Amino acid sequence: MASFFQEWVEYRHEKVRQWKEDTGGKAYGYLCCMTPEEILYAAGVLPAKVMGAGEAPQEIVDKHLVRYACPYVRSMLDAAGRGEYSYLDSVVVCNSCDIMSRVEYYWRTMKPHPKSTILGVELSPYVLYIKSPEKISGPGVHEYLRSEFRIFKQHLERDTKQVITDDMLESAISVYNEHYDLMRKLHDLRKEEPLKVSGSEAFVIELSSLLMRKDLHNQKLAAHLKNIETREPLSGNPVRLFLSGGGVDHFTGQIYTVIEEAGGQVVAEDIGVGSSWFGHGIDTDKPPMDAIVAHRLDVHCPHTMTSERHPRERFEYVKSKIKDANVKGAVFFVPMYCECRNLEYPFIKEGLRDELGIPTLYLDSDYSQGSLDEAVSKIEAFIEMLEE
Amino acid sequence: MAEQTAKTAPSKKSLQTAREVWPYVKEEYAAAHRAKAEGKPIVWSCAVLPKELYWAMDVHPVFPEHYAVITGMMRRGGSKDENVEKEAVRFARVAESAGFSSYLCGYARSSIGYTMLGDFEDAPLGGLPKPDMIISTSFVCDLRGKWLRYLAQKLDVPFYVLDVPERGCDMALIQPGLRSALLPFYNKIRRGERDLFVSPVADHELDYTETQWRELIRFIEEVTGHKYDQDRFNEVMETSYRTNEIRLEILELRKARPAPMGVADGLSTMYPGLYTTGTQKAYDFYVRLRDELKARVAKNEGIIPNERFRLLWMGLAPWFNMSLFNYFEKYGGVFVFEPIYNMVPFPPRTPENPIRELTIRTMQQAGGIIAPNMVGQAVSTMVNAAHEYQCAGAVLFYLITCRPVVYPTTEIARVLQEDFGIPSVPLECDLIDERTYSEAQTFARFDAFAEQLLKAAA
Amino acid sequence: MLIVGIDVGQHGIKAVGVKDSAIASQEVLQSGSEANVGAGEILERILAQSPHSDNEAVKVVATGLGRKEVSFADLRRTQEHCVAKGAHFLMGGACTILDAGAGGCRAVRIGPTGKVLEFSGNSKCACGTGSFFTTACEVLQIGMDRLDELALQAEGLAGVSTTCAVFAESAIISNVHRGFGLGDICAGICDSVTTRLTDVVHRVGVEEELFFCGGVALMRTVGKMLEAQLGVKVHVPEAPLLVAALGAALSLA
Amino acid sequence: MFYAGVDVGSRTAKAIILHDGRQMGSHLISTGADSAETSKTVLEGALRDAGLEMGLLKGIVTTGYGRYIAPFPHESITEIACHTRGVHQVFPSARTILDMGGQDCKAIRLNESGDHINFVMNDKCAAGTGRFLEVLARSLDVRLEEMTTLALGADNPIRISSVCAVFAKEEALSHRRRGVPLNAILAGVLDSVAERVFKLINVVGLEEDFVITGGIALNAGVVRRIEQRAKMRALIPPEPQLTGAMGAAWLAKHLDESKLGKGGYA
Ligand SMILES: Nc1ncnc2c1ncn2[C@@H]1O[C@H](COP(=O)(O)OP(=O)(O)O)[C@@H](O)[C@H]1O
Ligand SMILES: Nc1ncnc2c1ncn2[C@@H]1O[C@H](COP(=O)(O)OP(=O)(O)O)[C@@H](O)[C@H]1O
Ligand code: SF4
Ligand code: SF4
Ligand code: SF4
Repeated sequence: MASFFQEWVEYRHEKVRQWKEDTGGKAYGYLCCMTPEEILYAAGVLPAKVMGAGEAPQEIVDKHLVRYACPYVRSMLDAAGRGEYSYLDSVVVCNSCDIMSRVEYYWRTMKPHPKSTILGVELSPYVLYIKSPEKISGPGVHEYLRSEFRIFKQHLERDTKQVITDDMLESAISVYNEHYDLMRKLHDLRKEEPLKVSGSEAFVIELSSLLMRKDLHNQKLAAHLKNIETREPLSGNPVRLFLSGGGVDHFTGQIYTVIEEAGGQVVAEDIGVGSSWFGHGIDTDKPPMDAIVAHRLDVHCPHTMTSERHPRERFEYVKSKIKDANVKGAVFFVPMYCECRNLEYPFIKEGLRDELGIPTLYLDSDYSQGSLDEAVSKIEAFIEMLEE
Repeated sequence: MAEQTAKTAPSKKSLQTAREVWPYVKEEYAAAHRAKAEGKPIVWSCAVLPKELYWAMDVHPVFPEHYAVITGMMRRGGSKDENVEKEAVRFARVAESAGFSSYLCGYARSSIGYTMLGDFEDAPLGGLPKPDMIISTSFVCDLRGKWLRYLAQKLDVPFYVLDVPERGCDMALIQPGLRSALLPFYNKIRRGERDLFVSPVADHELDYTETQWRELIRFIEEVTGHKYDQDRFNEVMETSYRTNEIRLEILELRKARPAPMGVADGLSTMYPGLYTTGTQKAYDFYVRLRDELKARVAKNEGIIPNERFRLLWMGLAPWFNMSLFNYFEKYGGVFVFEPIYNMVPFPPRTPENPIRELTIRTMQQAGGIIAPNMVGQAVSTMVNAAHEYQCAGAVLFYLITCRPVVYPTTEIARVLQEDFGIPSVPLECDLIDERTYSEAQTFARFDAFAEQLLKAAA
Repeated sequence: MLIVGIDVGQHGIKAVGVKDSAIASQEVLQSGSEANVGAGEILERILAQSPHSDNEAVKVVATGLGRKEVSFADLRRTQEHCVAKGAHFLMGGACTILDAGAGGCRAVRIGPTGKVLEFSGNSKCACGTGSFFTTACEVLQIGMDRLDELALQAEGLAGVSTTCAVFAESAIISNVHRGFGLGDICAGICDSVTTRLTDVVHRVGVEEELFFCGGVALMRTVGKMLEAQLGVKVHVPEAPLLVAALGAALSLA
Repeated sequence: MFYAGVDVGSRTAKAIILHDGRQMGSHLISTGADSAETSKTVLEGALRDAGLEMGLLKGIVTTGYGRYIAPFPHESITEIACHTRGVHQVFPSARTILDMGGQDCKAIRLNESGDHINFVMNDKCAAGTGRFLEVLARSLDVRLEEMTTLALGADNPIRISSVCAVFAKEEALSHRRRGVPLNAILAGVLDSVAERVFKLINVVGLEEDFVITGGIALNAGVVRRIEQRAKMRALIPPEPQLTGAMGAAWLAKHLDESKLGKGGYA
């Protein structure tokens, strides 16, 4: 069963191409969890997460982007530039950080997809940029994001030549709520002791959900959850860890197995895109567009800020993920040049140490096998420290 | 290979008004300490956010960003001995030992380290008075919001961040065919005739930014108890508007050949305009500067006797070693213009709704034609500047610890070279932390670049 | 029971035998042979000199860069962990440990019970490690101890202009050529390494005392310079090379 | 008229004598501790090779690390300008140069008239420079010249993971101790240099024709691996270490002739 999810992650390009052939549908790439997947799903589109290209040698990105930029985004852009994502019908970019908001420019320059224009204006550009706000609370934010999503929906309607009605949105929302529900059950299972599902298995399940239609994933995950509940717990008693990191995809996701081989287990995480974000479903009492906007404004990623006068939201979010997961240590696996995650680390580190007595380990990742190899001995030392 | 330790020095100022900036700055810091002593509320804020509201609501603004520049030039206890570490490096080490990475912006590491050290006596210019609140913004870079949030958390003072939509890149500005067509477009930029956006700004973007400004006023009222008074605000906006008019005149005067005012003076004379916008003393300062420039242009007086090639400067400034701006003078080369910190026409005054006017100005700065970090806009700003100021080459500052302002640089180098035949050379180091600056590599590049330009000029 | 801690470092192999939580024997081996073979060799030497009866149980704990290659080890522990155990055994209270060897340097802060609280280190670049000294000694054709003596008596210091351990060779040559005294040149080399080490120590913080071990601790000048740069007392144990091996043995004692 | 170009590199010093655009004599020695002394010795060597006296030289241009302190009347010009001119002389179609010497590695883009328009230089870290190869060769006791041949036939080269030259040496030695065949290790070493150097080329962009100069051009193994990554053949000048000195000699000629005409450089 787990191999179903593993297969989708390993052969993601082929799987999405195959889905397009079988259904004749369109696949839109997306980069950030602020993307309103539900709207895409309602239009019959397959939202497929765009990721880095692992150790593939880079050929084009250096001509456009300086070396001291997020290595994860550089690898992804190089793959796009080489045409590895040309099967996507469109790409949705949000303002998830300084470099991500400029992927709109870099993708268009490195892999142009001219689309029909009227008076020089592209009807629905290949790269759709949503100017998502940096603040997620306070006056005006909800209305602003709703306008951005409304414009995004109009582009989608022009491209798929259909009107996306509230009913279509509501049925999409119910599929996604089932998905969030199942993912929450999976995460609750990881809080149990002794542990029945490893961090790496849960990560693959979650990552694969970003590549396939959610109804298919719901069906497979529901069955797999029963299988997990009835299986024997994992052997040994691993040290339970929390993982916070950026740019964690199929390649850097090896950090889960590196931790497991060193005698640890990731039981909770805060790793960017993934439904692990959504602690709760979408409110079905509100009108669908407002409900989706409200849901996205509850994402506490390292880039967003609130209008709290004494901001502690990121630390509170990390505490909520750690609650009753009985975590002994926190590993921060942060890509180089990721300002949002590095700048928040000292405050969270002090909070975890002073309020919860949880020590932290900070690892720089330059999205290469080298930085993963270097992490091994540091993680071993960290786990030995926690086992005392 | 045997590099000596980098010799760093301030730049040689050629204008009298430029030499008045350092006393102006010292007076500004003394005024901040006096305000604190008198119990006036102090706000720590950032350079890019317009300041008119602070003056109109009797709140004294102070800027960790600028203090970081001071620490980049001064050694501990004001010592002149070259082996004594610059304060910026000492503070940066403190921040780095707490887990802040060395790839972060020098401003942030220096001011975080300074704040973590707490009170100590020999801080340059008496240090910064403790803030009653900290106000940041989301435009230009992510770091600015998160760095000042950490300072607010550390000092436990109320914090507000003014969010402005992160506008995308105006692709229209860099379509190959369109570029040369755009040049005449620029010459028509006169107040009112043409707003400064190529792709139109949607109403919901303006409404959102205006709500943010109004929320900021409520925040200041809540923290200080002072009341927002539209008439006083209009007074300050009027002064800052007239000051900007003078600065636009200065930009025109600087186009003369030989260049009456170089980048060294340009970067030092930006302080009054950037940090004390809206005050009378800032207005008076620029009137003096404009008059001095007018006299120099009349006498055809340049920074160096014979100008062999004119250079454009792209990016922020290596504050720790401003003498780099005089480097090319021995080859007959002079830095004539720097787009950063320089003004464009303000939107027309609307005294009946000054907050909306401020909103449009903020949007222009954040995503309009002069936005330094929007790739399309940055490329077109440099192309336009290179033509307006007749530059034969450009020095591009690859500020290795500031990503947003540097992202467009690779594209700028390519467009200047391939489409306009203007060569450029990179300078790679930090703003204020000299540890990453390699004198040998910089001088080797500058020498080679001068040889190339002289050959072209010959 | 006899417990043997073996530290397979990049420069050499070190071992300590522990019996009833006291040091029974110790050995340093500069064998160029492969990790597993070298570890076997040093184990034999330790057994030969430690008082133990034939049927007495012998346990082996491996640490250091090559710990995973020691096939016969009963337990493998990381270097951070072992220097913490070793330092606590020798010092008793809470302190910060700086372990600088050939293959990298690391700082570890331990609490009063010896529990590891925080650690940091550099093993990506050879600057600030023993290898920097090895290169310098090859260039100046003098031994480590001679370099240390010269540096101790030097009044001034000739800065090494590069942070690269490999380019240090030509930087030192050019200092020689520019007429700096040999003492000043050696002091410059020690200063260049010490500055790197101070940054690593600052990462974990140090209060009153620094426990300095690893091969680089044999250089008294570095210890002196660390005291000046950190402003705390630096304690160098009498056998700094063996602290990790001792700690390894103690983790099973 | 006779002109001389002297290039005092970090590892080797080179000199060339030019007469009416033809190379009359040349000399190459390893750079001693005293670069002023070395520049004099190598120039005398080239003069002997050309059968000339110092007095006959109309102009001398020095370049490289030791360019300022040559003990004879000279003009000094940057390495970048000399290398570009030297390559342009031999291959006018060249648009991208990779010059890899002992202690630095330069990637230069030039235009059709032989002026450099962009360049990037790594001289901070020994990884990806000639010294990296020297350190590795010495530790595996292999001569530089035979590195390529000994690396042939390696079906699966060992990946040298550490970037640092010092740790890469230790890593190679531990592979050797574990009995890994020499050719697999050497192939891994050449791969790691080619990979790191190619990243530098990518920064300035690669445009045909592609020329490799400096000592590394003598290392066929590295050259071939760079060509594989560049998906482009590289042109190699007959004496790749001399292009700097060659460019300097041509610039000496140009300087002298332009002095007769308009004013020369400031
Ligand atoms: N007297 C000395 N004997 C041996 N090594 C010394 C001496 N003085 C300094 N050193 C340095 O110590 C290093 C070896 O220390 P060690 O702790 O054994 O390193 P590792 O544990 O990585 O093998 C060598 O690189 C050497 O430069
Ligand atoms: N015969 C050779 N075979 C392979 N590599 C060589 C050979 N000779 C020199 N090299 C390489 O070239 C480098 C020196 O190149 P060179 O251009 O002379 O240096 P520089 O110009 O910096 O003094 C050496 O470090 C070595 O790696
Ligand atoms: S890892 Fe950091 S820098 Fe990279 S895309 Fe994510 S948030 Fe942006
Ligand atoms: S220098 Fe760059 S990173 Fe630093 S505050 Fe300015 S824009 Fe932000
Ligand atoms: S700078 Fe020198 S010592 Fe540091 S990694 Fe590079 S080669 Fe190794």
